[in-house]
Order: sequence, then C-alpha cells, then structure tokens
Amino acid sequence: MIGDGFVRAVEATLFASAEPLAPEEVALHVGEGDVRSAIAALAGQYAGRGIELVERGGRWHFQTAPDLAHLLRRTREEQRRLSRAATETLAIIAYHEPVSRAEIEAVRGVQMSRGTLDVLMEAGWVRPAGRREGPGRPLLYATTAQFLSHFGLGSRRDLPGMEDLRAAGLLDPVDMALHQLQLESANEQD
Amino acid sequence: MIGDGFVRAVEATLFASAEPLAPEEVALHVGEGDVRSAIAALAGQYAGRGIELVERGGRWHFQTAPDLAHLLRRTREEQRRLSRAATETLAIIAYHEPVSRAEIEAVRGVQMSRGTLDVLMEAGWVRPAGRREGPGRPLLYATTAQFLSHFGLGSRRDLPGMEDLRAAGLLDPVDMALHQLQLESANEQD
Amino acid sequence: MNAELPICREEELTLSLGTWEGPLDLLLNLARSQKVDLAQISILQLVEQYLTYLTRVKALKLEIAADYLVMAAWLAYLKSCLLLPNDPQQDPDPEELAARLQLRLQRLDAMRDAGARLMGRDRIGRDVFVRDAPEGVRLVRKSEWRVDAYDLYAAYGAVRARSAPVMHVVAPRAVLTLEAAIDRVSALVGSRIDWRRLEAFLPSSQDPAFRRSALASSFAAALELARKGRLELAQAGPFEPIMIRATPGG
Repeated sequence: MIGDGFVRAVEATLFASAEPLAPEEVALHVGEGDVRSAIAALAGQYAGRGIELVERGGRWHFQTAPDLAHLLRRTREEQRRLSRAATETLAIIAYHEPVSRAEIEAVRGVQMSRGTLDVLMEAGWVRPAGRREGPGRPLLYATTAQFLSHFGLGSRRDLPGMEDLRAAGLLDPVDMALHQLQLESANEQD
Repeated sequence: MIGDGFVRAVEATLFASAEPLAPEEVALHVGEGDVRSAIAALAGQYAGRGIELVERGGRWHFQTAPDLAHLLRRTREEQRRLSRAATETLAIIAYHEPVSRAEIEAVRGVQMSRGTLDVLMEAGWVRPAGRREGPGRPLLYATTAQFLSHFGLGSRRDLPGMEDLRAAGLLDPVDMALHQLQLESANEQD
Repeated sequence: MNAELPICREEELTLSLGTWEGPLDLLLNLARSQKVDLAQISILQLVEQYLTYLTRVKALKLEIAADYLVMAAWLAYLKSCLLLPNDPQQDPDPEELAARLQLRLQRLDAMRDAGARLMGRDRIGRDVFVRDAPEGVRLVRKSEWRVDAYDLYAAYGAVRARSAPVMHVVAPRAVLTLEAAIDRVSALVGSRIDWRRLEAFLPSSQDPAFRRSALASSFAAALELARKGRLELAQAGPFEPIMIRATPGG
C-alpha cells in the first residue's frame, strides 16, 4: 500500500491542507483515481496510530488521537469557556437546525441576551441559514462544517443522544403556541 | 509497532507541533522512554509515504513528501468567453496600436471598466508599449506576437481593412444591431 | 439523561432570583429536586414548590422580575384547574397544560444535557490537535479566454459603425427657386395675350438638372400667378404642352 502512488498523493494533500477536504476537493489536486477508496485505505492504515484520519461532515482531516490529549494539552492556551446560555443555545441550534431565534428562546424560556449568538458565530460554529417562509420571515440559524470538526462529529447524526431525543419527541418542531402563554406576557414588561 | 503507545505519543507530539522538535523537547511531552528510538522507528514507517518524518538540524518534523509538492498548488484552466467590452477593446488596440486608454475610450464611446485591459494582458494578447511623449505621458498599449498567432495573422497588415469589413457587412448598421444583440446575450452568460 | 448535572436540593436553592435564567430554569431545578425522572414528575408538587419559593422571596422583600410573577400566576391557575373536579368541557384541558409544561422542562433539560456533553467531547485545540502550520493546498484557477477572429472583426466593425458620424450630406445643386421663377414668369408674360408654351419662359441652360428644377418651379410659379388672376393656363389634353398667357384686361 505504501508503494501506491495515488494513495500517497491523497495522503499528502490531506496532510498539507489547512482545512478538512471533501473527496471532490482532493480529486482536484490528485487527478484521476478513486479518491474515496484511497481515503478509506488511509483511514484504515492510520487507525490506532498517534495520528488519525477522520471524517467531519463529509470532509476529512488528520488529527492527533483523542486518547493522547493528556500529553498534548496546552494549558496556557486554555479555551475560553462558553457561558451556560451560549452552550445551551449552541445545543439547541445543533439539535434543531435550522431554527429561529424565537424558537431558541421558546426552548430556553428566556429572551436571548445580546452577544449570545455573536459569540457562537465568532467561534465559527453557527451561521445564518436563510429565512423561514411564513409570518415575519424569521432568520434561521444552523451549525457550520467547522462546528462538526471542532466537536469531532462525523455528521449531525453523531450528536450525543440525537436518536434517543428524537425518539422521545424532544426534538419535534417547537410548538410556539405552547410557549406564547408565558413568553409574550413576560416580554411585554421588558 | 502500531500498538506501541510510546511511539504513538511521539508521533502525535511531532504532528501537533508548530516547530520541528528536538528529542529532548519531545521527551517533555511524552515522559519516560527512548525518544530517539521511537523517532527512528517512525521515520522508517513513514519512509516512502505521502508524509515523511525528516530531521532538520537535530530537530524533527513531519512534512509532505517533497516529490508531491506539485500537488499542493494546482492550476486549473477554465475556458471563458471574452466579454464584448474586452473584444472591442482588443480590436481597437489591434487596429490603432500603439494606443492610449483615453483613445480606446474615445473610439468605443464609453469608459473602460477596470479589469478589461487586465483580462487582455492576462490572456497574453495585449502588452504595455511605452508612453506617448506629450501631455500626461499616457501609457500605450499594443498587441503581442501571441495575439497574431492566436488569430492566425502573419502580421498586423493581415488584419482585414475597412473595405473588407464593409464587404463582409460588418459595418452595416442593421447587421451591427443584430450582431450586438447576439454578443450581448452571449455575454450575459459570463 | 440529567445524571451529569448536579441535582439541586431544595434547601440548597439560593433565594436570589438572579441565580436562575428565568422561571423555566428555576422550575427545572425545582423539578430536579423531586429526584424522579422528569417524565414522572408531579406537576402539582412542582407548582407548589414554585409558589412557595416565590412567597419566601417576597417575604424577604427581594425584587421579583415580572416574568417570575407571570409564571406564578399561570401556575396558580394551572394548580386550581388541576385541583378542580375533572370537567371534560374545560378548554384548555388542565391535564394537557400540565403535560405541556412537563415537555418544556424535558426539552430544556435535554438541551442542557446535550450542551454539556457537546462541551465534553474531544475538541480540536483542547483534546485533539491538527497540524499547527500546514503547508496549505491551493487551487489556482486560470482563465483561458476564448474569442475567435470573427468576433474580433465584428467587434471592430461594430465600434466603427457606432462611432462613424451619422450625417446626411446634401451636395450643392443648381436650382431655380420658386421666388425667382415667379419674378421671371410674371416679367416675361408681361401683358401678352397670345398663348405661349411654359418651356418658353425657362432660362437657357445646358445643365439638365437645372432645367428640370426650372421647369418645376416655373410651373409652380404659373399656378401661383394664375391663382392671383394675373395669367391663364390651358392644356389641350393629358401630356399636351401647357400654354400660358396674361389675363386679358388684367
């Protein structure tokens, strides 16, 4: 397998890229060949090594093996902790996307404070995703490819507990009428 | 070898580092163990792959195999139709060269947009041809040898004269309007 | 589902409302203090806890945000509905309202839990690392411009046709104006009362273009003078010579 020039080329391209690459993007660099098979072969070769080839939202990239985190963790660059409001908002967007601001507020039971969405968009995890056709044409939010790669998710199906939550009906479209009772009267006082 | 936890740790450490690392620096991360042997083992495993572990002045780092560097910067040619403005500009330069920008605009009767000349120069058909002595010393443009060969011309004298154009109906205002219509709709697809 | 978050005991609930992110958050924490699955929660007990909590806050004369009071009023209403004998006519059905509240708490709890689990994943830059300074891959798009010779010449033709001055040049021609013809015909016809051909009044010239012009203007002059009663016109038949004479006695 080491002798396979095509697999080598795919390996080098994925290694050199600053961003995760989709097979089609890899193909633009390596030319004719079965990129998907080459990626699958590489992923197999790297499994169990200190470096892994992983898929994130249809794109592939190399990263260090998660179990070695303790060796590599850089304490001085400790990531800023997300506030509780921002963490919940991110989870709501990820599990319900695309979702409007009003729907996020309905789940959390409070108005969203300024900056909550900004923080998530600045981190590159959340993006505006068009408007919903309907009254008021509300702006919708969804997660990004960067969100998937940052949190090590192959796709949204890999969100923790996704299937259980769906089965339990907890991810059904938010029934806005249900929340209006409190939200509306509460907002009037703000 | 894959199962060797220590080699994995060295591999991940070298991969994640922004700088080439000396064995002693690697040791700071991975703790007790024979770092040099691990590095030697890794260098052997990666030999001939798309990624290589190389030594630079006593420090080690991963890099793309040098023979694959050409993959990282790929040039892709796309066929694009020259816009009407650019085609007219090219024709004016060909018939009037050397000619200044202001003269081209005077003949076309419209201002030239930024980039029109850039496109023609990028295509290799037009070159700057010195400056005209006189007020403002305007930059002059002329066609290239590549222009002649692209259009199958031995020299500029082979350009059809005004009588040829008239005979071909290319100066006929009615035909012109029709032709312009076709050109315009073609340009809209750009 | 809620195992990862610490369960707040009722006695641990601080009385400061600022601790809670709104009434739903407070309700969720009260619900957790029941130490049962949210699906089995006693809504009546929860309502009781909430109202008691607000009463204690009020007793301490702490300021209560409006939305807590709105929720309290709604919960008090829900409580009274739940306690009343089951009335099938009642709309909305109190049992359903309670179920909805329960669903809301479950939803929020699920998302809170999901958020925590998300944050706990192997995250890039914290648990897993990508290359710090990759070479980067680049795709340079180069345009190959397409234009053929016909396009080029047609474009030049179009430019020239567009910029050529659009002007109708009339070459100078020898003409006899109507005014000159009137003067000439009226002078020549004088007071003669014998018929003469129109052609006899034309100035002599070798220029056929001028002769045609003179014929036309002289005829028009004759018509004009006839209209004024100064002369008479006669023609024996179509294409016969046109004859002119001064009006007798005119």
